[in-house]
Order: sequence, then structure tokens, then C-alpha cells
Amino acid sequence: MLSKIVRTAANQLIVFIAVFGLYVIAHGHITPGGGFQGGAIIVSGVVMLLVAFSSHEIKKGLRERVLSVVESSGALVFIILAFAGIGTVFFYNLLLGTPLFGGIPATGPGPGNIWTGGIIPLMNFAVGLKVIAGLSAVVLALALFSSGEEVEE
Amino acid sequence: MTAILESGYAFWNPIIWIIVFIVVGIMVYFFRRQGQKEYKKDTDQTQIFLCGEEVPEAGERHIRVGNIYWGFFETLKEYYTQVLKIHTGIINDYILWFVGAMALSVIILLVAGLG
Amino acid sequence: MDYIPLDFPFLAAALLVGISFYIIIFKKNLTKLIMGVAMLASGVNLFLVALGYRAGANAPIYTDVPEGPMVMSIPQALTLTSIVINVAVLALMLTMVIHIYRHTGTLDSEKSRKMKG
Amino acid sequence: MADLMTHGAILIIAIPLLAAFLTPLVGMASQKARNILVVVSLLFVVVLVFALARDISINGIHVYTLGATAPEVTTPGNFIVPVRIILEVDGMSMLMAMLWSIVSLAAAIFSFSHIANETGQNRFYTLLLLMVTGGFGMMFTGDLFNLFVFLEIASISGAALIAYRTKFADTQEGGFKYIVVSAIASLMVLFAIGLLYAQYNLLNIGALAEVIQYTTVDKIALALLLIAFTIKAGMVPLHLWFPDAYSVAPASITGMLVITSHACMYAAFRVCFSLYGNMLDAPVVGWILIVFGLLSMFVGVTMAIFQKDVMRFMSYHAISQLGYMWVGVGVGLAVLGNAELLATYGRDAMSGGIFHILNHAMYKPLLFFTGGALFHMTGTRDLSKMGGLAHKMKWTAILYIIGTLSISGIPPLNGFSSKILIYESVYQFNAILTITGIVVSILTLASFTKAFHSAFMGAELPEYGKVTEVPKSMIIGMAILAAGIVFITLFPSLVVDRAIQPAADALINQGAYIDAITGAIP
Repeated sequence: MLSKIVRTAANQLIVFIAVFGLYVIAHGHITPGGGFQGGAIIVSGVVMLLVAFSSHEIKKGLRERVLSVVESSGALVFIILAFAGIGTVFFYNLLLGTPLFGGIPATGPGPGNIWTGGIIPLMNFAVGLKVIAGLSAVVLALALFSSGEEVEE
Repeated sequence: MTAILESGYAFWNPIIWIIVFIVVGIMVYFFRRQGQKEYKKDTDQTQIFLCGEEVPEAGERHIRVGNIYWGFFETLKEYYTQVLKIHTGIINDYILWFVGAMALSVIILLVAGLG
Repeated sequence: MDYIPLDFPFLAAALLVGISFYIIIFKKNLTKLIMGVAMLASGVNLFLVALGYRAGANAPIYTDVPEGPMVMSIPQALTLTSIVINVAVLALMLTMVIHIYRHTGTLDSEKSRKMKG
Repeated sequence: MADLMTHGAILIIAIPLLAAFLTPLVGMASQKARNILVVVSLLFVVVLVFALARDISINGIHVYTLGATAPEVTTPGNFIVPVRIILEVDGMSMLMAMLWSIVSLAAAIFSFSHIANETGQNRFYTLLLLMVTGGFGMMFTGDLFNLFVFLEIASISGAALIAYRTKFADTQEGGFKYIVVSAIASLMVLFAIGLLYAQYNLLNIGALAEVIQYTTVDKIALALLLIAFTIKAGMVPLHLWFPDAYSVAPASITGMLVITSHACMYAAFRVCFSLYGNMLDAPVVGWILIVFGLLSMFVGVTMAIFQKDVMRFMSYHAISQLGYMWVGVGVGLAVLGNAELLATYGRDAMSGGIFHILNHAMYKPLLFFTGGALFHMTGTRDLSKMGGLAHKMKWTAILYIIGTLSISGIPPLNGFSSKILIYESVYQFNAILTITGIVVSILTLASFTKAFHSAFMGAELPEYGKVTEVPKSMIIGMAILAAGIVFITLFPSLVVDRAIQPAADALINQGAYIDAITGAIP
């Protein structure tokens, strides 16, 4: 466990890191980024917390069981979205042209319209969920390993 | 007849073999029936007879794997010392072989392309 | 505009691959070996990304693209996939090395080996 | 039904993937429900695979484009080349998929009892199903990059499964060696893909095959791809990691890993025949495969006789048997440019090699499973500590005998029918190949007799007084494979005509493979 200054700063910073990660996930279909990148940014915040606090403290907050459920659900949502298009073709972009995320992103300078891309933004969120849970479990497990503990089953 | 496999040079039919095995099995059974009828279970008849010597324990009687084919390994001693030298069990060596084989096949393919 | 020489990234990629093979083959420490694999992955990724570069073309970003041709985004997609896969590979390797260290008490690839022949 | 067949190829890949992520959720509620889910999903996949195989034998190659407006639209409207993820399924892919589906089902059933005492079983089944996905993906993909992705999926889950029993030190070492070798091999595959992409701006195998030139860079890419796939398939002298990784994994996983090796072998064949095809310097590449194959046969079997660890012993045999396939298909490759020789013996040699893949995929997992059953009951893999186990484990002993007779090529079992095809056709190419094959076959029988004697024969040993027959699910898992062996034994001609020769033709006929991709452009 590091000093109080570091811990307080980390507590505040994690909010901004999480927001930035969510931004990258949400804009995945119109700017560089996406589910994995945004998720990895958020997990970097988790790593910061792991460094600031000890791994025991974090372990109390992040239950292995919960992480496992979130990770599996993220993957399931992704696959179900892919299956949703099977009336036409697997991975077919079902929502294209519908009011929900229906538009095609415009080319050219501009802030970009998030409400486009069909199922791709939804898939980005599913992947983001999976990456956050999965990578958090990985870094937590590695941190616990190196302090000589086992993760719970 | 889906059982016959024609390779173009000969044919191969497992059914013939199975019939042969069944015939041999019946013959074996027949010969076995000719044997002694006075065999009794759970008497001294079932014990192992070793020229009157004392029979060793079950664990000692069993020929363990290390003693089988001793002569074979003795003959091929040279070969085995050479081959075991390659099998170091170190991961770095595995990758060295990989890189070596890759380089070798690149050279072979390039040289073969020249001629 | 001043472009970087076209073959410069390929040289860097070749250098990375060469150095990482040296590390993987000659360093007996398992952690260093993992670093070698990570470097090899970076070298290959750099090579792939460099393939996607076309002089004078724009990066394929919809919201920030001036007039002119856009590069095909396939090499970038390949690199990204490869990076994601390598994260999984490296995490798995590190976990195994931790277990190896726990069981044998050493990280030397020769001393920690139990199987040979 | 017709709809199901249109989407058959992707369903076979996607259903295990879906089941993989359902497993942890279901497993938290009930272990029994999870086991049922695993078996049902794999059974469904088996049914789908056989239905699709029938469909392909009637209607020809299937092409499936992910995310397109219709499965056959390989090239999107405003593009001139295929860019989407495309699955391309032909006779060879189907043969591999059939044996992979059966072995994975048997392995999953075998696992229920085999890992019953371990922790984290939910993760075990998730990884197992992911490995199934990876394997099917490798067999079905028509795209080089997806080949890499699925190869990595199969190797990562495979490595995690090898190291699954963390309480043993050797499992960690085996898993680490496996993942390092696979990671480096896959990166070399990716590098080669990059080399090809740099020249042709294409990733699709069929589209690449149409324009490939066999330049110097292509030759380097070929060497990288070939050696990367052969190290994954365990070809001598790149086999060193193979016994280390395979002997320590849970037995059910070892059985499946054998098939992932076959899948890498399939990928190597795909690269040689479908990607480079007629542009290839066929005799040179063919001879490379033949020479390495002969080395594999001989070194594998001589190292196997030497082993005392039962799983390690069988792993070396797997290397030796893989050699037969390299030789068989290598001879076919060496005469690929010569239509006359190809018709005389080349096609038969390839059929023999491919038939041996099928047979090996049945008996080697069976043997690994019996080895796992021995380990499950005695707690050791060391043959020198075993003895007299046939008294207690009758079914295991019988199944072991079936596997042994089959691998040694004793008539009438299936191992013989594929070996005779290889011997007879390869003899016309070069007599030495056949002679080596027969010698290796004899040594195989000798070494399996030795292992059988030391494990099963002899008096009952006092230290194994408590040993009983293995649990039912393990017997069922082994019996599925034994049933496969008996079926192939009784109907070799049926199997060769319906499955093997279409597979060999699919490899030889590169034009059909290309047309399936490019011909579909609207």
C-alpha cells in the first residue's frame, strides 16, 4: 500500500480513466479505438488501483465470481448479436437502416455521429465488457500470485 | 460389397480375416475342451510350480519395463547416445532447431529455384 | 510533405525480429524469454502496420479525413487482432512462469526442467 | 433443413463458441446441467458435421461469407477482390471436421470422470469448447488471416488446458513449452501472411492462389508457413516439445491435441496444394516432406521404445505415425505436376496418407485415453511401477488391445488398410520408403507389446489392491473411438470411396477451390 497522497489521487483519477475508456468504447466505430482498446484503458485504471492499494484490498471489491459472470455475459451478447443476423448471414448487420443505430457514418471532418453503425457499437460495448472483466481478472490474479496468494475459486 | 478395398494393385478384405479368426477361435476352443477335466479351483493345483523352488512375491515376479528389450538397446547404444543428446528438454534449444529448420528450408527452396 | 523513407520501418521490424530471436535462443531466464516473445510480436506487428502505409494516402478515420485517397485498413485490423491475441498469450505465459517458479524455485530454463529424453 | 445446411459451416464453428461462454454461467447453477450442455452442443455439432458432409459430397464446395447480404456473395459491391471473412468447406475440410467432432465428443465425455476431483471445472469446459471452435475454424476457413486467428485460439486454449492441473510441476513446464512454441510458430505464420499481403494485397486463399507468382518472397513465405505448421504438427527434428507437452496434459486433452496437430498438418497441405498448387516447385517441397516424414517415422518409434512414461511413450508414437502421413501426402505432392504419375500412384499415396490421418485420429486418442485411465487409477505414469492391471481393469485392457493392434497395422484392423495403401503406392515412387514403413511398423508392435506386458500382464501387484475399473463415462469415451475403429475396419472401401478420395481430390483439384471463391462474383 502506497502513501495516502497516492491513494487519494488514484481514487479521483480512476473516474477520469473510466470515462475516457467509455469514450473510446462508444466511439469505436467512427474513430480509432473500440471495445478492446477502451477496455484496456479502463483496466489500466484497475492496475493503478492495484499499485496504489494492495491486492488484498482490491480483491475485496472485485470478486472473481462476478468478473467471471460479466466476462461470459459480454461474450454471450457478442455472439448473440452475431447470431441475430443469421436470417440473412451470420454477423449480418441487422440494425442497418433502422432507427436504432441505423445510419451510415458520414465521411469528412466533424465530430462524428455515434448513432450509426448498426450492431457494431453494440458489439463494441459487449467486447468492452468482456475485456474489462477478463483483463481485470488477469491482472488481479497475477498480482495475487506474486504476493503468494491464490485467487478464490 | 463395401468391405473390399481395392488399391489398384491388390485387394484387401477384412471379412476374410474375421472369418479366419472365428475359425481359429473355434479350433482353439475345441482343443481346449480336450484338456483335463479334473481341474479343481482353490486347491494347490492353481498354485505356481517352479521346480519345487519357493515362488517369489508378485512384485518380484513381474518383469518391469526397464528389463525388456535389453539386447536391443545394447546393440543400438551408439544411436541412442546420439539421439538423446538432441533431446535436451530446454526450450531455448527447441527454438534454435525451429530457426535452423526455417533457414535450411529457405535455402533449399531458393537454391532449387535457381537451377 | 516530408515522408519517412519507405523501407525504414521494415528495417526496424527486421532488427526487432532478429534481436528477439537472439533473446529467445540464448537467454536462459524464462522471464527474459517471455520478453523476447513480446518483442517478436512487436516486430511482426510493426511489419504489418508498415505494410499499410501508402505515401500520400490518408489514415482510414471517418471523422478526420481530408480529401484524397484513403489507405485500406486491413493491415491495421490485422495488427490489432494480433495485439489482442498476444495479450492473451503473454498473460498465459506469465501465469505459467509463476507456477514454474513456485514448484521449482528457479527461473532458469535448464535448472527448472523436469522432462528430457 | 436446406437453410440449416446453408449456414451449416458457420453453425459448426459458432455453436461450440456459444456453448463455451454459456458453460460458466450454467456451471454456477448446476454441474450436471453444465455437463449436459457440453454433451448436447457437441452432439449437435457431430450431427451437423455429418449432414454437411453429405451435402458437400452432393453439391460441391460450400462458400460462406460472414456479414454479407447472402452467403455466396464473396466480393462486396464496390470491391474487386474478396475482403470479408470467408469460410470455404470442401471434402478435405469435411474429413478433418468429422474426426474432430467425434474425438472432441469422446474427449468431453471422458473428461467428466477424469477431472472430477479438480477445481475450476467450469473453466476447463469453457477452454475445451474454445479449442473445439479453434479446430473447426482452422479446418473451415478460406482466409489466411483467420487461419492464424483460429490457430491461436486453439493453441492458447490448448496450452491453458495442458497446464490445467496446476498442482503438478511438469504440467506447468509442458504448458509453457507448448505456448512458447505455438506463439513463435504463429507469429511466423503471421509474418508469412504479411509477406504475401505485401505483394498481392490479398488474404483469401482462393483469390491469392489465382494470382500467386512463386517469386523469391513467395518462396520465403512458403518456407515460413511450412516450417511453422510442421513444428506445430511435431515433425522431427522439430518434435522436441511434443512429448513434453502431450504427456502431461489431462488424457482427454491429449487426445484432442493430437487432432490439433492434424489440423496444423491440414493447414500445411492447404498451403502447399490449394495456395501454391501448380506454381509450386513440387518435387522439392515433396521431397522435403518425405525426408522429414521418414525421419519422424524412424526417430519417433526408436525414441518411443526407450520411454518408461506411458503418455510420453504414446506421444513419441504419435510423432512416428504422423510421419506416415507426411510421406504419403509428400509423395503425392512430389508428382503433382505429372498427371500420369499422379494417376498411377500419386493419388493413391495421398489417399493412403489421408486415410491414415482418419485412422490415427481414432486409435491414438483411444490409446491416450487408456493411458489416462491407467494414470487415473494408479496415480502414476511410470510403466516400471505398473503391473498386473488387466486383472482389475478388464475393459481398459480390451480397449488398449484394440488400439494397439490398430496402430501396429495388424490385419484386419483399420491401421492395416491405410498402411497397405501407403506401402503399395509409395513403393512405385521409391522402395526405401516402403521398407522403412514396414520396419517402423514392426518396431511399433514391439514397443506396444512391451508396454502392454509391463502395465497389464503379470500377477496382481499388492500396491494396486484398491484399483478398480475406471468410471463409466471414461469407458464410454473410449468406446466411442473403439466403435469408430471397428466401423472403419469393417467397411474400409466405403470410407475410402465416400470420404478419403473426395478429400484427396479436393487437395489435388486447385481449380475448383479457386472457382468457388472467384466464380461466385455476381
